Amino acid sequence: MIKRKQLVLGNKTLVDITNDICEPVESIPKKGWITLFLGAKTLMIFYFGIIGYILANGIGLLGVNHPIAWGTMIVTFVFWIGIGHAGTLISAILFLFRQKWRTSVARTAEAMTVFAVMTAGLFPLLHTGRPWLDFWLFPYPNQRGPLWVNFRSPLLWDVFAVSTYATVSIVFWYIGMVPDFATLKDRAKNKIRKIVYGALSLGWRGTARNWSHYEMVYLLLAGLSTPLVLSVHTIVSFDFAVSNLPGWHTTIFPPYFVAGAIFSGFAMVITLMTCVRIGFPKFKDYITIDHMEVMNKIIMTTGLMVGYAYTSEFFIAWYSGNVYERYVFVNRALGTYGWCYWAMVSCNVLLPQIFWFKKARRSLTTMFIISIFVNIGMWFERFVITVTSLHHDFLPSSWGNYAWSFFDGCILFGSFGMFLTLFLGYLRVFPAISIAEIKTVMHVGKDGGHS
Amino acid sequence: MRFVFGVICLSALLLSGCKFPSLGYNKGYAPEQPIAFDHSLHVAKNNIQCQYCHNQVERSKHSNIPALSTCMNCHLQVATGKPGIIKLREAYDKGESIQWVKVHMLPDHVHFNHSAHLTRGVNCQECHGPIEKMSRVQQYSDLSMGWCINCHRKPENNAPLNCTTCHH
Amino acid sequence: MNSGIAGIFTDEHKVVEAARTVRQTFNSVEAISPYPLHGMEDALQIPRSCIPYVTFVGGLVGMFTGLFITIWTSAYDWPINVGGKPYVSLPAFIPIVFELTILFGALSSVVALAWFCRIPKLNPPIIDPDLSSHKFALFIPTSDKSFNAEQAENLLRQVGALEVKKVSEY
Amino acid sequence: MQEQSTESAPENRPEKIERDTNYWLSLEHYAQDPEFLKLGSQEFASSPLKEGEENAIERRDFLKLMGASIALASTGCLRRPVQKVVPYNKQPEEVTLGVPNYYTSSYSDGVESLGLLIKTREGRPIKVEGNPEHPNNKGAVSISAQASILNLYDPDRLNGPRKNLWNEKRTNKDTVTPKWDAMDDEISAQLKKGSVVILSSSISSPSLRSIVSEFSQGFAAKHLVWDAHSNDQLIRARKMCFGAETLPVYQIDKAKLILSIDADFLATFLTPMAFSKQFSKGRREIEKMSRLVSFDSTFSLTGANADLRYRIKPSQQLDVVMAIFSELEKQHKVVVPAALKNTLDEYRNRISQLNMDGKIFAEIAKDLWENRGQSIVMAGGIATQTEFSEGLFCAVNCLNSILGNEGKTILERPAVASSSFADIKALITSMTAGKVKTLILHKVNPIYHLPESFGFAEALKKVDMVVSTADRIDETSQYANYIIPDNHPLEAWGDSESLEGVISLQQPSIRPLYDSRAFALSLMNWGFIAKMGPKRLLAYETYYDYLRNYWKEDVLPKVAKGQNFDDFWAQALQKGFVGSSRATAGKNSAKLEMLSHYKASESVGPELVLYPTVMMGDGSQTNISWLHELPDPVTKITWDNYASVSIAFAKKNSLSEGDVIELDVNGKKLELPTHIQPGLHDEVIAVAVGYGRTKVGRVANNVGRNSYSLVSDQGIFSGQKVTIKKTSRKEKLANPQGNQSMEGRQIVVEATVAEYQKKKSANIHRHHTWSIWPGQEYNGNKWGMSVDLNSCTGCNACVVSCQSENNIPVVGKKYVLEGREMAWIRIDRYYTGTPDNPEVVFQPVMCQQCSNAPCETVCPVLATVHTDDGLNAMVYNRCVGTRYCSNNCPYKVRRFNWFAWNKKIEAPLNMALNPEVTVRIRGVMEKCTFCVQRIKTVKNTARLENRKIKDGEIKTACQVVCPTDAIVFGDMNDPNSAVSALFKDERAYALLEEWHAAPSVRYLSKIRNNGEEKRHSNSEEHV
Repeated sequence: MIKRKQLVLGNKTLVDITNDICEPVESIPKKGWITLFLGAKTLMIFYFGIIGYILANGIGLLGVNHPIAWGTMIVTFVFWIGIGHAGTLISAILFLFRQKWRTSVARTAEAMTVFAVMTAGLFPLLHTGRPWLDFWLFPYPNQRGPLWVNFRSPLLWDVFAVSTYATVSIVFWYIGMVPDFATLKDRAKNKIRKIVYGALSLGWRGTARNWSHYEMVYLLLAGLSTPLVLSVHTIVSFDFAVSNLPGWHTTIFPPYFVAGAIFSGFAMVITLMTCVRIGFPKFKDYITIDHMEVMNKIIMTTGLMVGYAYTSEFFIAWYSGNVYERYVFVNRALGTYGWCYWAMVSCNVLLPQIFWFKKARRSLTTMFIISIFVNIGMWFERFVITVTSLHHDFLPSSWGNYAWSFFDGCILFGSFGMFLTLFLGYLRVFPAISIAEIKTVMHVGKDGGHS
Repeated sequence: MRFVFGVICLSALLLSGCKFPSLGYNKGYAPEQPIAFDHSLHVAKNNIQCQYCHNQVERSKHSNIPALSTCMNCHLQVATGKPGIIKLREAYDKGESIQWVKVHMLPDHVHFNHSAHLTRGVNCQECHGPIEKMSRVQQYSDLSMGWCINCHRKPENNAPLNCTTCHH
Repeated sequence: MNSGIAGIFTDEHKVVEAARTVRQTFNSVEAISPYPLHGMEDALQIPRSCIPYVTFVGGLVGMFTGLFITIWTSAYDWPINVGGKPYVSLPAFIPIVFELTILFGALSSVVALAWFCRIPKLNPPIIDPDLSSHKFALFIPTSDKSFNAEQAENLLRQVGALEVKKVSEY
Repeated sequence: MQEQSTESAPENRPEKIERDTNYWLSLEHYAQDPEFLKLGSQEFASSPLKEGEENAIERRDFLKLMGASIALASTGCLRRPVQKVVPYNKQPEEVTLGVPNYYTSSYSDGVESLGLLIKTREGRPIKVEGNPEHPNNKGAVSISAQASILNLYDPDRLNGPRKNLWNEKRTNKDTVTPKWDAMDDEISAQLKKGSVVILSSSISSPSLRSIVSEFSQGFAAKHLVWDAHSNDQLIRARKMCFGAETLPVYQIDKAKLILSIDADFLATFLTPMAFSKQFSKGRREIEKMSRLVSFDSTFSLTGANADLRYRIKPSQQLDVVMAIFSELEKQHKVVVPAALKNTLDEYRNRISQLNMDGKIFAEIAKDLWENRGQSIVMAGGIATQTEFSEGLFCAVNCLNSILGNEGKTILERPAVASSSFADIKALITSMTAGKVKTLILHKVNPIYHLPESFGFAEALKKVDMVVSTADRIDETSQYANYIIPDNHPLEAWGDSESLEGVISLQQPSIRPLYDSRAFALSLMNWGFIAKMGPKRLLAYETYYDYLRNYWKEDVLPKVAKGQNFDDFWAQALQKGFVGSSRATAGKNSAKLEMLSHYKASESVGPELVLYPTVMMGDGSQTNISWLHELPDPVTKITWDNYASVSIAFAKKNSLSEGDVIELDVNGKKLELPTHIQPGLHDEVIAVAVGYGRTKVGRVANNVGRNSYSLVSDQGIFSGQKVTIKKTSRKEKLANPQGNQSMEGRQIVVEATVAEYQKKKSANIHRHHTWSIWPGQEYNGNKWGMSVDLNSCTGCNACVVSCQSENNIPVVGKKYVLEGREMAWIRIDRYYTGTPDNPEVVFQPVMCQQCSNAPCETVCPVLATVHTDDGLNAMVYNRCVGTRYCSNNCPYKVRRFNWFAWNKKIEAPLNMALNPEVTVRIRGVMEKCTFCVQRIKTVKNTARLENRKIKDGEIKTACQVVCPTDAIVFGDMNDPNSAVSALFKDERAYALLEEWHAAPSVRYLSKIRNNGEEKRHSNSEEHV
């Protein structure tokens, strides 16, 4: 039998764990965090300013046009939604597979999910021509007949999928945090903290019967989240796959999108975790190099999966014998936006291959750089799918190029402002590692401990 | 328990949208007009046909507000001393018009056609209510889309339910 | 509301053993721990949670809600010709039905959790603030059929409780 | 449908004019009163007349709204803003609110005269359509006539007369509004001093011609007619050949072979609308279709429609005709005089330099000879105004003469030759010498149209009094002492005589919007005040009275002798025209000897070609946004003019698209962006005229460059030597069409006549389509449209008509560049064949109203769904703007309101909006719905009359103006309808049929009568 690696280093006691994890929440932030937070917050305020300006003047400020009616907003939406998937994967799917190492990264990964979905969720709402009427997408009784909605539209599926996903992710995340809030409440020295965390903990006490129900619900939510997370990116991929546009109309999209989502999500987890490890050195005992290595293996594997998808698309395009389909793929690689395609291939397929080497898998610097590139590559993947398919479609007369504008850049980078603000805030407000859960695995891999 | 109650309240609120469609509409709007024209006097008492004044309603999508010259057909002789009629006459002589306050207002994207409804045998009263008895005109129906649709979708009316029937 | 006697422990293994012993005398003994303890359910003979049934029913309700709103609105309440497709385009409704199944299932489980755990609760009694960090407790309520304060206290000490407290409220 | 008033409508009828009062200012009539117009617009508020406008009324309304909301707050009710309903004071009899009135009228640009129907709503013209009964245009209507409606509502028009307050040097620009009386007195006093010159463009109105000549008689004034694009050389050549000053009247439908040498008769030459109609008629029956051969030095619309197109440079125009002559001689068809034989020998050497297969001339000559008496050879337009033009026109006349076309396919009508450049030069000389005391300018803009070297501006300052009738302060009228704006043709009475001799009435359809006055009335008034001129000029108080009298005395005897005048007048008003074509067969007497003077000469190096575009014409009516946003039919570029060069030329000079180059034409320089145009001669630089106006209005000021500045002092437009210098700058050209080739896809199907004869559905690859859905059924009507690609000439008239009918916004160059143009119908132009000398196909693409509409399935909010008559409805007010429909539309015909274009419509342009079509706000998708408002109108009319809709009764906006009747609309479910028959035609195919969106539009394949057996294979089509 292979000897298990220790999941928690440094011979921690229960008290140590509680103290270590509560420290960021209970201590006063240091310079580094404050600088980052202010930077992110400024970017977020700028982002909202830009959104306000676009709302006031029209979506035409972005580069969207005829024939490319979807651009940065949808690309970035798919990007963020994809990132969200890693969190659910870690917290739900790995939970079902009894992967104990998930414990120390699950909370933060889930937080990433929630924030990524929040960031992403804004885009489909804002990208419409008249965002103030977005509520028409919900089937609610009305005075128009009533006039309902078109349940055949993938966008409506999106509404249901993304809102369900957001709801379930938040609930799942929150349920996981309830016992920790109780811990924080009990440790709280000042009244306000006591009240706030008391309210958040919902009066959780941790009796054996409660734990019994709790574990059951956690398992159920994990079980429900697993098909949900797969369905969400499947449905997002339906936005494209169900249409009749060459380059979109592909049956491979659901698994391709899900693999890509996990790929990009794990890259983002690596990015964030390397930073968390630097910012909170005590977390190094919980989020060990071993954790990172496992995730890098997943990145490499899913990278190969998207690579397979890219190849398969080309093969099918050729094999279909359809002129439009063939043209789109030739154009994808060699056309105006060929550079995006090759940026995507090198970032997503070629670069992660370095993780075949153990040294690279365990080098924080390498993995940080690779993870950044993977995220760039995955943004380009969505750009390639959305824009290059649209820009040269059926009738050559209506071909066109994306009309890049200043606002496209603002929207893309601004969304990071929003995400990072939320994430940095989270690190200081919520326990970044599940206190209750980590205690159940603290002995894993230790001599004399049981697994 | 409270949760269940909350759900019931919320759905009741939403369903009330169907039940009371006049919410947010102008039903019952009866603005004061520059001249207190009395439909009950002209129609109910004096038995003037609607189309005598609204003479284009059978040909046009609009039901026209009569020109001053139409009023003056009678009021050159009738009730010349009443203050409203004096005001009317002054305007007529000066070549000015009376600025009536519009009661029934549809948004610009709705194209309603009076003549099409009249030829199908829809009475004025079906939409305008007992207008012949109104001293001051008020909006009888709420004129919501649901109100239109519910009449159009009755099978006996055999009316089109296309979006383009009203929106183009 | 419900007072009783609590014994505080610091060792995970001891408390589970203790619980097993105490359960033999006191049927309604309750354990409080900062994290779910392996074997505690067995020790206290807690029956398997019934929440999965709630989830199943919730999921079914969600599924039928989904089927109802899609089919009824598209084909019965106001049938509209959309892209030449039939009024009941069942394959296209599957995603909606699926999502609603998951949503209702998940939310009903959480509601059930709240229901069975009696949360949210204002001002829950605190026997020891460290119970949410590194201590464990066994609690014998006065309402237990065979409650006897002295016996309970002795038993708790016997099984290794570091401290035994009278708790006025539970 | 068409309601023609027999007697003029009271609102249109000019009131009695009292000469001594300030009539125009005192008239407070409702239709003219702007206050009323505003109020009126509120009642019929199916237009955004109110939106965003900040006028006093709205502020008042706002206060009332405030009051109302306070009052209503207690009842807890939400209120929309209070609106007012303002009825007429006296009901005008023929105005039914909400029902359009149609008035017959006419439009003329000097040469072409079109019979029109003006559609008015509540007294304001909203659309210009062709009069289907008019013998010339038969319902076809040109782009400029359609767009003239925006000229009427142009916010940059002068709102009254202006007087310039000159300083000594006439350099300041302060103007005041003078009193009419004082101004008229001053002008007539000045006129009495003599030395009066009237400079006008060609006047097609017989009554105005008569007034001008009577006025000239009275004041001993000289009348100079000068057009920027004149046909004077054509007329002179006919005089030289046939002895009379005439213009040719081509009978294109009677010709089997048309040979055009730079005569763009489908777009700008003489009467393009009538020609297009005839051209399509001659090609409808494919077995007997005519052949069009074009020698093109620009890529003209005619060249694009030619079965055989050859690229030449302007100096070779004469060579081409001579080459045909020599071939005819070689084939012993004609015997030429000895002198000519020598000349022809000279030309024979030149043929080799044409870079063409010599055989083509043999074939053309053979073809011409076989079709003698039923062919036409023509040349004309400014592209033929070279130093060789006289020879060219004479040679063409001789060729037609020996082929026996004169008198058969070519008739003639007397014409008055307009002034040449020499006459203008003489005028300028006498102006400079102070010999002109008063200059009256009518519809001319010499400072714009003449190169600076003519010195017109300087000469103008030497004239004591300059009076202009321009409707704005333009390049020339800024130097006028008085600007007395003429009425817009839609505001005024008038008449016009077409080239063929049909006289049409021009009936006003709205009162003058501003304090303007008809040019004719000005002349009459000045004559009256000065008491000079013949009796008839002084006898009438209004131009309307004069016109009626003129028609009684001059027109009636000519066309309907003996008829009662009142009946005649009523009939004329109702029909819009009187008489029929009066073109006659001329003498077929050209002498071939005369051609021997025109010796061949060498021309080496790049040459300039100036050409007019179908949108801008000579640039006189350019402050119209529709015209600027309309893509050029061939290059598809909007909002600019540019120097078109061939691919080889660009390669040689290392030019790429958009590089700014400096043209140097005998020292006259102009900087223009480069456009690389396939199919140009390698030594040609083609530049459109009509751009680069500097003082015309906010739309057109400084759009493009004024290429009239390159015209030589001798009035030579084309064929001048040009050198280029590349600058370092680059300018983007806004071309809404993305790709110029079909990339080998089945989009426009073409076949040759030979192929067609073998198999009617030649080259159409039909697909087997299959669906898992049974599809929806349509039991009533199901609307469909067929587009005959063999008829369509790509002239763009439908695009403008659609824009006018459907209130389609204009976005401007910046947004066209960004791909935000809004046209609901676009004409795709593809090049096929070799890049150097490609052929062109056109394809109008509008929403295909697919039965399995991909757009509908993906709309989340049901904003686009199907109606029970098979339309793909678009509900603007339901749209939230996800734009998914556009992504999923294989034809990309959906247009999105990226910004609030509707807010850019400034008063009074909003009066041109069609109240039947909702003006779209920001953030909604829009598209063609087969003019559903027209369908609805006809449906309602049919129901009112308790009958069924007749086939052909509904005409879509694109269909109604189409000069070639390429578009047919009707009920697909009716087996007897025209459209059903066309759907069954073997040439019919659906665009992207294999995608099985099941469109309701069918295209009929294009047939090329080029004598070839087979089309070149599609896979080669890469340009």
